[in-house]
Amino acid sequence: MASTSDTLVHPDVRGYADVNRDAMRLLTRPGPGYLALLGMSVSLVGLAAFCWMWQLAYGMGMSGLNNPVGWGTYITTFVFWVGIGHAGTLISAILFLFRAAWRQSIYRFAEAMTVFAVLTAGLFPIIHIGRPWLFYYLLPYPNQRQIWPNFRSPLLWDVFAVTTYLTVSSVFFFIGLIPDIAAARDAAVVPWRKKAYSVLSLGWRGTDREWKHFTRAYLFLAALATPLVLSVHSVVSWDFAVSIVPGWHTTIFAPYFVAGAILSGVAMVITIVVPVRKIFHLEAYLTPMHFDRLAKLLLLTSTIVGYAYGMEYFMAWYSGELYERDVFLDRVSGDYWWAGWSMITFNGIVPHLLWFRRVRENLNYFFIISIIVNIGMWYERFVIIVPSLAHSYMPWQMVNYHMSWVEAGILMGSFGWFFMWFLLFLRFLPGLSIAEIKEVLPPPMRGTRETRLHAQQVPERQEIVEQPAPATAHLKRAQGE
Amino acid sequence: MSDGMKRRDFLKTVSVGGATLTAACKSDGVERLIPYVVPSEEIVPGVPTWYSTTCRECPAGCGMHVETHEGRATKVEGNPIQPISRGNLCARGQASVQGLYHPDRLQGPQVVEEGLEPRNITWGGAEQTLARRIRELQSAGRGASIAFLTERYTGTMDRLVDDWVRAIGARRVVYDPYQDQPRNLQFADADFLISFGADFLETWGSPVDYAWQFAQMRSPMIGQRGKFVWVAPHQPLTGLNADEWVAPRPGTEALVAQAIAGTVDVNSAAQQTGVQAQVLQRLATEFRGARKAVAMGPGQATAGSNASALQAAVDRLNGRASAPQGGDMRPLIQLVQQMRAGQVQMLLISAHNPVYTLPGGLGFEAALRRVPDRVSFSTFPDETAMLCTLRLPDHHFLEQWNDYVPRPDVRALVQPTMRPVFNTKQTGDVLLSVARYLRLNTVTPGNNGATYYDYLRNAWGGGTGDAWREIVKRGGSYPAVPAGPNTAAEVAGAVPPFATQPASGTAAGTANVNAPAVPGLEGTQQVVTPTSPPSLVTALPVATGSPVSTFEGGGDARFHLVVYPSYRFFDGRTANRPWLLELPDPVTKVPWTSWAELHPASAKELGVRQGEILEIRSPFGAVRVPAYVYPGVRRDVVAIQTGLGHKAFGRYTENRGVNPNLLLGPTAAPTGAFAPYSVRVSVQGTGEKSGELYEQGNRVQLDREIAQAVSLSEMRAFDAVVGAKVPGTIPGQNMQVETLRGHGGFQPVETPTDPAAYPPPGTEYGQYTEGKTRWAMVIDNDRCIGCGACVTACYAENNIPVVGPDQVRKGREMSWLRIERYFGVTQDQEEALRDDATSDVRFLPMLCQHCGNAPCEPVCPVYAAYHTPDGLNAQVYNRCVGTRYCANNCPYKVRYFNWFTYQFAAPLHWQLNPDVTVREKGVMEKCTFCVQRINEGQRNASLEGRPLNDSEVTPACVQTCPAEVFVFGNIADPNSAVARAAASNRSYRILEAQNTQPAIVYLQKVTLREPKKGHHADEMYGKRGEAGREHGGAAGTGSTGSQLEPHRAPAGAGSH
Amino acid sequence: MKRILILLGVLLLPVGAWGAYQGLETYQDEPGDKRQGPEQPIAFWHSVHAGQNQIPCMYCHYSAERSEGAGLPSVQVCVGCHAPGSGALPPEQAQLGFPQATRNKFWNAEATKLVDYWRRGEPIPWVKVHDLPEHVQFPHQSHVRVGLQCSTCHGQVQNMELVYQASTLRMGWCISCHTGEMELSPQEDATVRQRSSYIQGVRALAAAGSDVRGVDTRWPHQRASVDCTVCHY
Amino acid sequence: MRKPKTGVLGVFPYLDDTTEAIRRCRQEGIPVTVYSPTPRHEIEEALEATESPVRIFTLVGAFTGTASGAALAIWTSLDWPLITGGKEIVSLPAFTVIMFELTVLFGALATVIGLFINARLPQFFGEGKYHPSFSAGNFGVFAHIAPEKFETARTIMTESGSEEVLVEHAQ
Repeated sequence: MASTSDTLVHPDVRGYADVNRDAMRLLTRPGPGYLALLGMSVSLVGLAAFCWMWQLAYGMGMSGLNNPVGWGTYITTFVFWVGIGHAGTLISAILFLFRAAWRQSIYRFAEAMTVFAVLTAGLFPIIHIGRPWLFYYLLPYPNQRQIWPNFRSPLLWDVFAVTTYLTVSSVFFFIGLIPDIAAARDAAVVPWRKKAYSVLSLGWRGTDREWKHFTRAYLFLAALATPLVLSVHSVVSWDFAVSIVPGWHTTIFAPYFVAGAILSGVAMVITIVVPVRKIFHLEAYLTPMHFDRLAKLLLLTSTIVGYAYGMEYFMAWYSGELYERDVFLDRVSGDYWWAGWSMITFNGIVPHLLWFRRVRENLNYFFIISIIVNIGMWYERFVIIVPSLAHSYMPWQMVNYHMSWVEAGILMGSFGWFFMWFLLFLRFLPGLSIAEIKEVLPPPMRGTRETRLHAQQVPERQEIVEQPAPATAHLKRAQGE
Repeated sequence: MSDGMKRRDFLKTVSVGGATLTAACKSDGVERLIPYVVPSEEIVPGVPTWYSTTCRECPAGCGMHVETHEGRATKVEGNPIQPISRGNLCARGQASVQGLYHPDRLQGPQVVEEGLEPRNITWGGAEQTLARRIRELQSAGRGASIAFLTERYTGTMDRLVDDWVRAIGARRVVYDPYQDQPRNLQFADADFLISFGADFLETWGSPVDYAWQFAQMRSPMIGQRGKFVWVAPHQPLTGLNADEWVAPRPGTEALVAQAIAGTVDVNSAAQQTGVQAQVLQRLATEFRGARKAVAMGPGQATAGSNASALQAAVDRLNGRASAPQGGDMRPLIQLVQQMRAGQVQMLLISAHNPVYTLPGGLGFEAALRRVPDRVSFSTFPDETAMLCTLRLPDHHFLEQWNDYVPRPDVRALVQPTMRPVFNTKQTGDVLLSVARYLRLNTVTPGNNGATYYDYLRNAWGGGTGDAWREIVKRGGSYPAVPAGPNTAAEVAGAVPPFATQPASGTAAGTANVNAPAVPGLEGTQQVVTPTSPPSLVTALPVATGSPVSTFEGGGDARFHLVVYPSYRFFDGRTANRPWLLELPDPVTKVPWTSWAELHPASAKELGVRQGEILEIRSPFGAVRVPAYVYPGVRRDVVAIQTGLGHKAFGRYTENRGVNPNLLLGPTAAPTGAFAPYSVRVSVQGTGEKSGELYEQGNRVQLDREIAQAVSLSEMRAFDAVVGAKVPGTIPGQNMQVETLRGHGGFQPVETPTDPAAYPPPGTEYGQYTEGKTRWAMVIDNDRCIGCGACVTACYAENNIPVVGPDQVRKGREMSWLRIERYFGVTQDQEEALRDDATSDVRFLPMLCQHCGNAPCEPVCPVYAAYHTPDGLNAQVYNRCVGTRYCANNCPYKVRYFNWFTYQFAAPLHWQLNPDVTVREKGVMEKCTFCVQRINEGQRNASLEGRPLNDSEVTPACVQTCPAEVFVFGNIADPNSAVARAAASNRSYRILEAQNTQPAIVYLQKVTLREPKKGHHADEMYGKRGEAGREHGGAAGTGSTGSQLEPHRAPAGAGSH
Repeated sequence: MKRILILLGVLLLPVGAWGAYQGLETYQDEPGDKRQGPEQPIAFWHSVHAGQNQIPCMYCHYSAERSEGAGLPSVQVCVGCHAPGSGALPPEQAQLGFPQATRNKFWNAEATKLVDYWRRGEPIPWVKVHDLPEHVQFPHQSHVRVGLQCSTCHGQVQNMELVYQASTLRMGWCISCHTGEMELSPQEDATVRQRSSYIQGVRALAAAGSDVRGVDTRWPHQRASVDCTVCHY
Repeated sequence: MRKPKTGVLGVFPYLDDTTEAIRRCRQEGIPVTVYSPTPRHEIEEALEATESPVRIFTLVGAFTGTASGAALAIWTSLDWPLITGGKEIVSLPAFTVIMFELTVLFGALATVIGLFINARLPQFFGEGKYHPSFSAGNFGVFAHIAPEKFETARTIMTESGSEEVLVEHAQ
């Protein structure tokens, strides 16, 4: 028997039906802890809604923004959430294309996280604009004024990139869910759930024709989502990079932002998956190998991000550009030095603790590091946005920005909003990808039987094959028959 | 809806007389159209009507044109044919409409009975009450116990008050701070100007006129560069504009004047004043050697008990005796004594708020309380009016008929521009009706019910309708504005720059900056032309009184107190105008509050930092005021600006700042002039931080070469090299490109640096066509005195909201145009605290640059920011969704976001310009180059079927600037004023390396000594200096002249 | 068969979108108001004044050719006809001269209201029918001077009892006239083209040999500037 | 040729039994529908499946997206040409972002449409017999066959190792 650190699924999972059993367990009656968490999330959403109403009534002045610093917490949080939304598609699409089998048991969580993160991010452009009731001016729709939006504006690229990303990742998420919803439908006992799953599964039955087109479509979606995931944060980075603000106008921004996004996204996956694994007893599916792979991803992206930080400072010095140099000096020694150093420490230094096996394999440490990286990545966006604006070209207009209670409320509410959706997802949709985990399980074979197929040699997993699980019996139990 | 009701009442009132057409009244959900009952012949609805009048916000008496829309005065501008204003106005004048519509004005006559709330009464009742009380006193034989404390009326009102007072047997006492100062100095062509604390750019004399003359005197554009020396213990705005600051030991300023005049020994003067002997010697030499030298003083900052001696010395320097300055305080001091003794039964007050402005040591307030009948004629509920038992609010000057004689040759007329906003009554009319009640036949002969207007008309000699009409149209009678080049723009093409005028008439190598370029100034009547021949100097009387002041206060009172008038609030009378409160002080850049200026070394010694509250104690009182650490003040002096600290003056001044007059004593110079500079105070830090003091901006330029300067010698040498300018090239920029090439590296793409060349190659798409208009502006930093009149004019013209002190502290002020003030040029913030920091101060008007390649435009997702075919960077408010990306991407940070829907407290909203949209929350806004004026000009031109001439359009800032810093026009036309001005060798554009192609060309400030340079200066434009030095020597343009020698550090700053 | 239908559907989608666009535009161009204007303080019928009595528009709206506002008649102008000779009398003595009391009770009552306003010295608070938002500037004089007829924008006022808004007054409507897409009568079009300062400007530029590329490519029949700041500032 | 709606369904716990049944049915010329909880290439091999045409949809969708992105950005910019920042009215570098995004968006949506058309989804009244255990662990082979030939199929199923054989008589 192989060591546990390199198994994708714990050997205790003996067959296809076990996967169903474990996945369906997530959908059963919630405990008080879950309800408390959900209640807390919903309250935070309520708080944010109140803050936003307040801001709508009185104006953007309720934020801490001022004339040189036109963007602050809202855009920081927008970029933060868009960044979080990257790990999901990375894990589900890019690792799918790379045939990284370890993605199967984790990708559904990551993908759900992506969809909800982008859903959260998408709120912020609306919250941050001065006249949200005119948001539709940004959409290219025919109107009697004969005026169209300006396609030269990076903000319009953003509108397209974020909506495209939201649409494509939702579609990708949903398409991947169809077979699993069908499984949930087949296992459901509560009538309304059964009905709902029946509709959502679109009548999926797992026929050969369905699978044939499904696998192809999924592959193409993955192939489309891959450049998209790289592009969306590039486009977000161009919001900054194509401007002329010192500290923003940098060619390194696109790759730097993508790496940062993956870093923060992976950290968020860890932040979510560690407690989920614990609470729902998914140790069999989320094995140390998964965490080992995630740790490597974190290390890689942290190194890229750290390199980007260094490069920015090098270029600021090497270019001799006065404004650039001032901004970068200001980041570490000016009024926002605490944010600057938090960013460098949290993103560029702390993750390197993962080189140590002891840290990497201790989920508590890992969880803490992931939280630190999350905070650091929020600070990274803050440091890019706020000090650069507060310390731009005109020496006369250098005014500092301080977050207001309205912004703090909306920032907290964004976490509430995100976790609300995520918690609901955990209860109502299969969090484990049932069909795809089965792909990495050995198929049930009547081992002793002579077949005309080529020999199925699975020496290492012989024992599993030899003890087939009573699939139908289990299912009947589940259906309450 | 009290608001709606008031508005409708107003409409009713004005429309009966035929003065309004449309105004929105949404109270019943529909827009209403309110027509006239009887139409006025002069008014076409929708077309503004202009009235001539005279500004009465200060004694200067600037001519004014008032724009009215449907019977509402909305904007004031200078009267271009009046010689005092020359079409310009200061910030106070611009803000006068806010006084007119001030929501806290007294709205009608009130009587206050002991222990009761003020009661509103009718005018008839008020006048009868007053007449009855006077009669009672007269019949009791105590008519002499009635006193009338008035401002210094000069015209008809002066006569009326005198007649009236004489008729009732009362007496009149005149009190008018800062009134008695010379307003007829002529120094536009002087090459040496020395001021002994006379802040003539702010309040002293005639600031608008003097600012223009000052700019002319130092304008290299018209071929002269006079030197200005400031002698005073601190530097207010005027002092900051000086080429040299001499800060003698407090109280010894007169000795400096005498030393320059040669009436005292230089060495002994040096010893007493603390100014180095060679400095005094040099000043004397420069003064005497100048072709025309003018001295000014004393100002408030130097008005101690030696003021008479100082004035005598100044007169000696000018070779001409002048009227006593500072008024005569002795009758007033006597009156206060009598009031305190209960000998005054009735005091009528039409002077400007004496309770606030008089020194605390005089005890006027307590004395006033002892007078049983106190009558105020104040328009505002100020401290004096609040203490009075009968309040008879006068019309605002924009509502009244009056006249005023600011200087002998100008007799200015004040005419109403609209119906009174409130139930006020002209004081003249009140006096006349009281006279009628009292049957004073000397005042109202025949008792025929004549109004003050008739009285005034009589005083002007009646005249036929047409003659009177002409006088009203002109706004009085006065000589013509002297001919000659008025603005830099006009002369830019006419007068060749220095280089083409090689040493004209100055064979001896004297700098031709001395060449007179403003001929015809002598055309004015009664002009003071100080010619200072030595013989005349000796003929003048010698000084009266000691040349050295004495100071009250001893013990730990180590600091001399300077209480100086405010550019914005004058003596405090304009302090309740929101525009002026929001306008930061030109020197300290502090809005909305008071401060005490403290030298950095003193601050260090006291252990206080900027913003810490100081307790300042004098023998007469104490105030708590935040410290402002500023090297422009002597170490042993603390300076506080007057104007704020009102106990009553309406909502905007509530709890704002302190009243430094409370610290002063009732000291007067031997001539009776008030001597505020005669108190020593103790200063202590309290360790408390002020939440009020907020200094806008940065004191140093961080090496960024935003506000550039060039020394006169360097400029002249460079001019000699480059020669006559071809419009369309800016040498500094070409030099930069050359420098880059010389250093290898990237080959820069050559972009045309001249806005006239807009659009640059590669950007000419769409509707842009050759030959079309390209609006542009030239800003001459050298002329800019930093006052901020343009800022207030911009507020008035463009409906810019006042956001209040809390929002200003958050960096949310909306001033489309701001004046940046830099003490230093490098990254080192300490540079602004060094003693020489104020020796090279740069003022920079910063507004939307209307860039050709505007970075704000392409980032707007909805085309709210875009470029118009005539080169404006337009902002379409109704399209804006408020992403604020444009403001982020604006390198000049001149875009302002509406964080809230700002309110204009009724009736201030009647001032709103109907031609400009009022912006709501969530919308970005910025300078439009006054596009409404461009459109109006365009419309008028096209109605006449002709193309628009660029001289027809003048943005509000350009229009009002007293120093005529701005030139606006179509730069695509090479013959336009703006194109010619832009062709100067001093021209540069800010942040040009960003290739934004701004439409605003700045002209470098010209300094007499070598200007400060940032660390990047050599890269930016050092090549020019090199070229200048090399070629300057080779071309043999000769010595740069005595004025061009590097100057020593200001003697005073280092001498204590 | 099913696939063909679906394919057809996909192909028809843009066509449908275009149709929706057109529909939306038409819908939005429809003047929302009913064919009867709002209640006014006095039942003033333009059909009587401009229609039957043929009073020219600019007799009452006197500033249309020299001001941004068209101008409203003062009460004095109204009583000039309705209470002849009242100009010489104090307002309190004004007497209604017309319409006569005997002719129509309703009209008599309405006209009496007018005289009452005059006697009280009060303006008549008319309800605004053509109410542009505050962010739009519309100068009447420029439009009148180039020869546009009042009825082009305001409709056949001489047939209206209570005036209603005949045009949408929406931006697209304004723009379509400026770009020349809106039909004008041939005479009107001719005068506009002759007098428009925009067209004159382009002609002058072209005559001076300037490059006017791009000026007339988008809207070949453009009549006036479509620059945003012409109306919004 | 239309497959009969009636038929015999074999439920198989083992993959190799399933492929056996498929092969035998196909040898008999009986068209089959195979149910599986997860896609298995063994089944595809046994069915000798052809390439899915979804890729054509993706390709066409993606190119349509590119074209629409370009058309949208260019046409709207020209519809009312406004200069911003001295840039060209048709600023292609900026528009490539729009083109790219619409390429991906349309490509993805077209792929989904292709999937739905080809896999005949959504299908709420599925044809043929189904067993809920197919989504859990079991495989199923449904032989489309007329009722009179049920026995043949039943034999194949049983012999191949079917745990349970169900028949569909309807229609």
